[in-house]
Formats: sequence, C-alpha cells, structure tokens
Amino acid sequence: MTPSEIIEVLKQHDGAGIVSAVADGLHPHVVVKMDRLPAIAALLQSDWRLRFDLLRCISAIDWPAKNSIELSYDVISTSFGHALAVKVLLDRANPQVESVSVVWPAAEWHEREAFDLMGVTFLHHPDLRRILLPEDWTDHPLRKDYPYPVAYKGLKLNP
Amino acid sequence: MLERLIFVLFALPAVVAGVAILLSTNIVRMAFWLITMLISVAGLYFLMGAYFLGVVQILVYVGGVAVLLVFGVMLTSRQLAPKLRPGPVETLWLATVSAILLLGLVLSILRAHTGMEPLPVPVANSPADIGHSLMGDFLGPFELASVLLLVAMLGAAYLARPKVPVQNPQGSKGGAV
Amino acid sequence: MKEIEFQYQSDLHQEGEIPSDIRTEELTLNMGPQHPSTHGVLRVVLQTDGELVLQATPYVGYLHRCAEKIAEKVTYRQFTPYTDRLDYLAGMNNNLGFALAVEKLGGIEVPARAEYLRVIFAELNRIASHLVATGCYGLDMGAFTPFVYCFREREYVLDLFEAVCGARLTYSYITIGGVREDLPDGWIGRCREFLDYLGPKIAEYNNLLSYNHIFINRTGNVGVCPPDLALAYGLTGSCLRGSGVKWDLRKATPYCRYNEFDFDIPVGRGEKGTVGDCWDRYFVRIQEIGQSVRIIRQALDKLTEGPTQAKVPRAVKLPAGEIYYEVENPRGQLGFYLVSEGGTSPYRLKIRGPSFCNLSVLPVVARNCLLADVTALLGSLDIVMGEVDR
Amino acid sequence: MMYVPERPPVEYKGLSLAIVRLATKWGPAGISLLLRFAWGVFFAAIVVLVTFVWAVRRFINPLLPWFIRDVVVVVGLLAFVCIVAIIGIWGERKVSGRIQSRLGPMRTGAWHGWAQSLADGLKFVQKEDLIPRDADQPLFRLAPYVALVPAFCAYLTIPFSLGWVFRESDVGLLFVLAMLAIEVLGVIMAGWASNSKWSLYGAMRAACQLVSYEIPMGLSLLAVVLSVGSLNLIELGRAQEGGWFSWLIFRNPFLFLAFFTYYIASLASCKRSPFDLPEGESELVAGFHTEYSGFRFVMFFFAEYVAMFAVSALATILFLGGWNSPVAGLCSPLWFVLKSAFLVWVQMWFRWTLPRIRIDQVMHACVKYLLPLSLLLFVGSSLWQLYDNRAHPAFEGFAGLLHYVLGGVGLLLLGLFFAGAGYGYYNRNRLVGSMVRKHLPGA
Repeated sequence: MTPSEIIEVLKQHDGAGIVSAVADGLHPHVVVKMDRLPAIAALLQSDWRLRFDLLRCISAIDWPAKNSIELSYDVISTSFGHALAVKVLLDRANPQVESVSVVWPAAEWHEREAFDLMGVTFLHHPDLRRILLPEDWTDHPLRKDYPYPVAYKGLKLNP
Repeated sequence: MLERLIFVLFALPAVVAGVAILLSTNIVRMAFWLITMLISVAGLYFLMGAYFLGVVQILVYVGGVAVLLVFGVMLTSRQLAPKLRPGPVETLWLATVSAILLLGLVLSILRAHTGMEPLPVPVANSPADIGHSLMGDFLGPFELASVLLLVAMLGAAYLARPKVPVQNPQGSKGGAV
Repeated sequence: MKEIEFQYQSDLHQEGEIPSDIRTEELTLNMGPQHPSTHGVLRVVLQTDGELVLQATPYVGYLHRCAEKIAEKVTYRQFTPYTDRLDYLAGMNNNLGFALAVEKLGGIEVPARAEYLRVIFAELNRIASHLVATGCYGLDMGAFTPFVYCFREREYVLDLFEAVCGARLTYSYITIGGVREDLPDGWIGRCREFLDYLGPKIAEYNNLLSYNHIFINRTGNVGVCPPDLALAYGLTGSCLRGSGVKWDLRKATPYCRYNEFDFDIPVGRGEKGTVGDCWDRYFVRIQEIGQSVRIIRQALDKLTEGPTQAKVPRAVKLPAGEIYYEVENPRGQLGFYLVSEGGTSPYRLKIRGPSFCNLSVLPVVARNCLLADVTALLGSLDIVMGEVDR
Repeated sequence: MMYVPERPPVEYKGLSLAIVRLATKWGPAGISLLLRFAWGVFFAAIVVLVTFVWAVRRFINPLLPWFIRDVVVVVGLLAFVCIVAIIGIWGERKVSGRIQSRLGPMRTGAWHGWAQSLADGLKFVQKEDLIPRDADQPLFRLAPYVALVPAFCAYLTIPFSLGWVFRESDVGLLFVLAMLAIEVLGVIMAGWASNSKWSLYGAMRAACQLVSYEIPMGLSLLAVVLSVGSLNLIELGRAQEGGWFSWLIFRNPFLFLAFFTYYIASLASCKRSPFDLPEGESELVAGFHTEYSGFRFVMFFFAEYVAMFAVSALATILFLGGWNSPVAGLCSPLWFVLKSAFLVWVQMWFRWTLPRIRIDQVMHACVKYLLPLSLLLFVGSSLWQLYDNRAHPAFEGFAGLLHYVLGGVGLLLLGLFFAGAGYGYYNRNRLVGSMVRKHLPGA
C-alpha cells in the first residue's frame, strides 16, 4: 500500500485522532493526538491491511521554538513492505505520553532511551529507568537548552 | 623412633582436626577440618601397613564423601551458620551423652591394656587376601552391606525426586513416581 | 536433550514445594562489564539458582559517547568518521547508511561506479563482520581454533580495505556523494583471489564448528526466539532471519542498485532444533557470507569506468526536511533519522542501532536457562556495544 | 581529581621482619662469598654427605641410607614433574600454534621458544601476590598446594620401568587414583576461599564433574585389573611383555573399548577440554582460579599439567604396555614417557578442536552413557576372563557356546566402533553444508 492509502485506512477508523498527514515526500507520516496514540498503534499493528509488525525506531526531537517535543514512531510491515511514521507532539514543559510497549515490546528500550536523553515520561511503561546514562544523572542531554555539565561526582569536566 | 615420629605426625593432625571440627563455627571450615582428619587417619593406616584400607579411605571418604559434603555445604545458605550453635539444654544433653561414651571408651581401653590378651587377628593386608576373605568367610555380611547400600541409594533417590508432577510439554506426565 | 531441558525448568522452581531451609541460595551474579563473553562493556545481572538462570537484566551505557549530541554540532562531512565508531566491526556499512540518508535528503545523485563500489565494500565488510561473529561465537562455546581461522580470513578483507583507504577499522571510505578514492591498480584481481580462497574455507568452518556434535548440542534448541517474538522486539538482520522471517532490506527496499543482483535470503529452518534457536542465527551468518561472495562477484563484473564522486560542495548544505533511512547492516537495520533545518549540520540525528534492539530481547529469552546458555545466546545475538550505547 | 586508591606500604612483622633484615644485611655478602668459594663449598658438601652416610650406617641404623635414596628419588621425581609441566605448557602452546596455523612462541630461548614457560614462570614469581580482602585467607593460601601436592604424590607409585619406581605397592593403582581424587579438594578450596561467585561456580562444577567421572574411570580400570589380577602397577606392566599384541588394550574387545571410556573420563577428571567447565573462560571468566595471580596461579597451572601426565601414564601402564616396546624385549622408561607424552598430546589436540560441553550434558554423558558402558565393559571383560580359564568347572558343557557368544559380542562392539568411525569418515563431505558448497563458485 502507498502511504496515502494507509492514511486513508487510518482516517476511516479514527479520523478524529489524526491531526494532519503527509503522504508524499521523503518521510510520509501522520500526526496523531496524544491520547489517541495507543489506539492508533494497536490499529497499525493489528489491522489486516496494515500489519505494521516491526517498530523500527522511536525518535524524539526537541523544538524549543514550537515549545514542543516531537516523537516519531517509525514502523514497517514485514508482510507488505510498506512503511509509515506516526508522530505526536508533546508539551515541552511536561512531556507525557502513553507507552506503546504493549503493542510493540521493542518500544520498551526505545522509550527508555527517549526518557533518558529527552526527558519524555511514558505512562504505564513496565520499567522506565535511565538506560544509557548513569542513574543519578540529573538532566536530559539531547534537549537543545541542555546546560553543559561542569562536574560529575567530583570529576571536573573541561569543555 | 622414626615410626613414633611419623605416628605423631599423623596422629596429631587427626586429633587437632577432630577438635577443630567441634570448635569451628564456619561450616565450610568444618568440612575441610574433617577432610584433614580423614587424610591423617589414612596416613595412620599406611603406617600400620594396611595400605588397601588407607587408599580406600582416601578414595572413598576424601575423594567422594567429603567432596560431596563440601559441595552440599557450599550450596546452602551462608546464614545457616549461626543456627549450628546449640542451646543450653542441648548442650547439657550432648555433654551427658558424650561423657558416658568417653567413659566407656576409656574404661574399655584401660581394661584392654590390663587384663586381656590381644586377639589373634588374621593378617589380611594384600588386596588379594581381603578379596578372598570378603568373598569367603565374610560373604554374608558383605552381601548384607551391599543390600543396605542399595536400599540407601533407593531411599536417596526417593527423597530427591520432585514432589510435584513434572509438567512435560510433550504431553506425557512424568516425574512423580 | 529436550526432556532434560524442560524438566529442570519445571521441577526445580516450584515455589513452596521445597522446604525453605534446604532450598539452595539464590545468587545475584554480575556478568560484566568486564567479562570475556559479553562482547564489550555489557553488564548483565543474573539471578541464578545453582546453574539455572532465573532472570537476566542487561545494563548498557558504559560506552555512551553522545554521538547524537555530537552530530548536532558538526557538519555532515565531519560526522562520517563518527559513524565508523558506531558498529566498529562494520564501518563501511555505517558510512553507507549515513551517506545514503544525507544524499536522499539533499537529492544528490551518485555515479554508477561509486554505487557498485559501495556495494562491494559493504558486502566485504559484511563478510568481515560475520567472520568475527562466527569466530567469537566459537570462542564463546569454548572452541578457540575457529576464532583464529576466522580472524585469519578477516585479515585478507582488512588488507583489501587498507589498500583502498589506508584504514583497517575506521574507514570513512564511503562519503557523501560517492566513495573517497578509486580502486588502486590490481585491486580487483586481489579481491577475486580472496573470494576464490574464501569459498572452501566456509566448508572448513562448517566441518570444524557448525556441524560439530557438541556445538549443535550447545546451540540447538537453546535461546529459542520464535518469529513473532523476534518481530515484536524489533530484532532485525540475521537474528530476525534466524527466526525464520524472510526479511532483508536489500530485497524489500533496495538501495544502491541491490535490485540488480541475484542473491538469496537465508533463513533459519530449525535444522538442528527449533526455528529461531542459537544455531539458526549462527548458521544464517555462515550462509550470508556465501551470499555476500555472490553479490561481490556480480558487482565486480558490473563495475564500469567512470567517476567515483558526485559533484558535492565541500560544505554539504541540506534543505530543510526530514528523512528516516535504513540500510541492512551485518547486525540488522541501521537507521538514521535526520532532521535538517537547512544549514551544514543536522538539527537532530537519531541513530537506530540494530544491536540495541537485538539486545532488548535478552531478558525475555534468557529466562530459566543455564548459565552457559546465556553465553550462547549473547554470542548468537552478536551485539557490538559501540552501537548499543552510541 | 581522580580518586586513586592508596596502597598501604608493606609492613613486615615478627619472623618475616627478622628474615628481611637478615637478608638485606647479610644476603649480598653471603652470596658473593658463596660464589667466591663455590667449588670449595661443593666439595665440602660432598665430603660432609659421605661422612654423614657412613656415620649413619656405622653408628645409628644400617637401613637409613635407603631413606637417603628415597630423598634423592623424590627430588628426582620433583624435577621430572617440573620438567613435565614446563615442557607440557610450552608444548601446549606449540601444538595450539600448529593447529591454528600460527607459530607459537618463537623468541624466548634460541630454538623455537623453548624457554617460554621458564620466562613465564619467572614473570609470575615476580608478580604481586594478591589476596582478595574478603577471601578466606588460610584456605586461599592453602588451596594451590592441596591441588599440586597430591598430583605430585601420584608419581610416587607410578613405575617408569622395571625397578624405576619410588615404591612398589600392592595397591599402586588405587593409590594413584586416590591422589588424583584429593586434587579436586584444592580446586574446591580455591573456589570457596576466593569469595568470588565465579570461583564458586567453578568449584561447584569441578566437584560435580570430578566426583561423577571417577566412577566410570575406576570401572574401566577395574576391568583391566580383573583380567590381570593385580593392583600392582609393576605386575600390570609385566603382564604385557612381548610385543604390541600382548598389550592389554588388545587383550579382548572389552578392554579395547575400556581404554576409550577411561580416556574420556580422564579428560573430565583433569578438567581438560571438552570438559573444561570449571575454568571455562567464556562462561566463568577463569573459573576457580579467577582470583589467583602470581605464583599461586602457577601452582594450579602446574597441577593441571602434572595431573594430565599422570592420567596418561596410568593409561599407558594399564592399556598400552607401559614401558614395553611394540616389539618384544626392548623395555625402557623411554617408551613409557613417549607413550604418555603421546596421550598428553592427544589431550591437547582435543582441547584445540572441540567446543565446551554444558554442565547438564556433562552429567548426562556420564550417567547415561559412560557409566552403563563401563559397567557393561566391566562385566563383559570379567566374563571373558572367566571363559579364558578353560578348566573352570562352571563352564562344563557350554564353554564352546560361551566362546562364540562372548566373541560375537566383542566383535559386534568392535565392529560398531569401526562402523561409526567409518560412517563419519565416509560422510565427512556430506556433513558440510550443502548450501554453501552449491552456491560458492570457489568451492
């Protein structure tokens, strides 16, 4: 299926949940409402026409200008070979979104990474801990306004 | 002279190890003291010319029993060690029993020294002699012992079997006998 | 074999059945970060009961080098050497993935010769990487000799790389717009020589390791990862194919003219046990070496004269936009999510390391298995920590 | 700002302090004096020794010189054991190099790096002697000796040739086995005392494996003992005089197979590959000797090679004719050493070829295959032995039948063995992955 057909299917099922959609270009995606994400993820995974069974990546992008954090879920179907991205926009001050690890268990680690580096809180995540950074790290380094750390445990860092 | 020296060389560790087993509170240390004692006693056997007995003592008790003992001890929890200290009532009981046993032992030794002639023991030192006497004069006790061992083995297997039926994914229910 | 495995799974750990005073002590075993078979600085915390592993929890991050943060500060060209350090056993493939992502976003056309050269080097590096994986897997199983053999063959590949770009591990050879240098004289002959040499060697490995009875007993039916589990946890590459899923990006979404080549996708068939066991994942790699040899031969035949580098300015400037681009690495799909706001450096670069996802299945599969099976499983997942931690 | 842990300076106390003071004060002077008068000291020592022996014989006990002979022989054995270990370690590295298309050590010493293990030994001696803080100190220190000394003691009754033995014993075979059984204690002690979980695992595996494999090992040897009727190793060797065909391995088919069961079990009891689980480095880091360094580690290393040679020596004496040459009459300790070295070499060959077995498979192989097989061989061999005694009244009437039955069983087992080997050899190409052969043009 082409991206536009996929988006059609999505709109049929849950037209209200979709904020906008880009069917052409290099990165076809739909932007969905935050609270509709789990339902749409489940639909993508289980609908017989879509079958997005492989979650490739969850990327978090910080947009201080728009005051939002964007999450992009890139999925692909190994049965049909079509791909799509689902995006949600979160509030930058308090980024919270429902976890999709029930639908794609692969999301577990990706979400931990987004939590670690970007500070996005995933609700109902089975094990939301820092993954790459030490557990006592305080900030989220991939934010654009991340202050460069001066010291860690008495160890001075030279910029 | 030399024999006396060697006797002391083996007997002293045996006694020291025996006392150490009693006094030690670390259960693994106890096991290693026990092994020391077993080896020393095997040395005494060698000294007496009972080579076969000495070798079998090492082979079976040290190489087999003691190793399994240590194996089991290492697997059990380390928190078990304090429990091994007996309470006051137990101490009393144990002291009484040991005292009576010790008394009997000392008495019998004293009597043996003063009164009786040493029994004429048939000399069976070489493995062939031992084999002949085991399969000849002492066949009955020998077979009895082997049956006893078999029963013990079956009992151990019975105790060690899983108490719940094993869920076999293939469908067949095995396990509990 | 199978019976035993299931028995110790079921009868040893029935809660409440064994009196608490004679139950054996549960140990927390800290495997790593320095351990011979965690393939780098991975730390796995094991809950064990005797030899039985009840739970395995991986802790990663010991090799985190902030590659994504660095990418926001450097130009596109400057980031290519950083990609070498992701999966340091497959630098060429990493370069290729990044170059392709940038080229697609910038609309840069690459000349035909460069495309074929990219295929040749990507596949050669796949061979090198799989040789390391195979040899190290033998080492994990206690067979030292295959390791040395595999590294001997890998040396030839590295010699070929050295001849063309001077580096043996961190190549930065495939750059934005093509490849950095053309081939030196006589390189093609040497490459063909190597391919002729490698074929019989694979049969040797199979004799020595793959069909060794002990090896099969150690890996068959161990660490079984069924297809649906593999997909759910985002396993890709030879791990996914080992689970019997016929999925390869070189066939599904061909890049770099991979559609012109004739090759097969080997999948795990459960030959020595269950589909998706360690042996399947291992053997898929062995077979993929053969397929890579096939691809390289075809690519060498198709290699035409021409430029190896497109006209790309020194400071690459990309238009505003975004792209998520994946290539098939030896370890799975390496993805680059590239967001550009216009300018010479990315606004955000998210890297999807295949090992990262492959490793995430470990706690699920390494449950109620033996201590030695954790080693077998880790080795068959073939992780590279440089890519997990980035 | 980096935190560098400070190591307290070494403090000597009591006797050590006295020794250190003495050594630093008088050591250099003493050594130079000794060197100055080396020849004088040497001759003086000889004179003193001779006088001592004479005086002992004359005044104290005429038998005591035998004691001195014993001391000399023990020292000789110790030297032999050290040489075995040193050459064994060097040989292992050369063999592995050969198998892996490398050279192995080439630099140390002039010829093929022969001095490599000596150099390694020197390096180890110089290393810092580390004991983990939470280790069980006395046991940790004791363990290497408990591993090495019994392995050495096993040599006390191993005859190198007729008369070339420290003590001829009626229970020589059992003595060697008993000594090899004590060795495991050192391993367990090391594993426990290190207070490291990896070491503990190594120790548990060692205990589990060594105790189990002692049984098939002993049973296979008993089959031999039964057919000769002695536990005396000299007697066992003497029973095989007269050419290779009188070696016990060719005595009957059961013994032929018993050699292989013994050899497999001996691999396990020496912790050699594919049974090297107690020290399997890819699983247990280094197993029971993870925490050991320096000279204590060398002791474990030595113990391994000494035990390897000991079990091979046992196999040589019991199955391969001991010191007897393949053709009748040329008995010599050289044969014995050569045959044992060959078996050691095969052990190395195994190590560099095979992967490691898992612990449940180790037990499985022992309890389900090796143990029943060795029992079967034991019973079969004893029946064969019974039959050999034609005059025995028990066989009146059916001696001929038994002859054919036993011969048939033996031939069947032998045939199965060779059929299995032949099947593997015939199918050596089929075992190669068909896919790889088909698709690779180079193949």
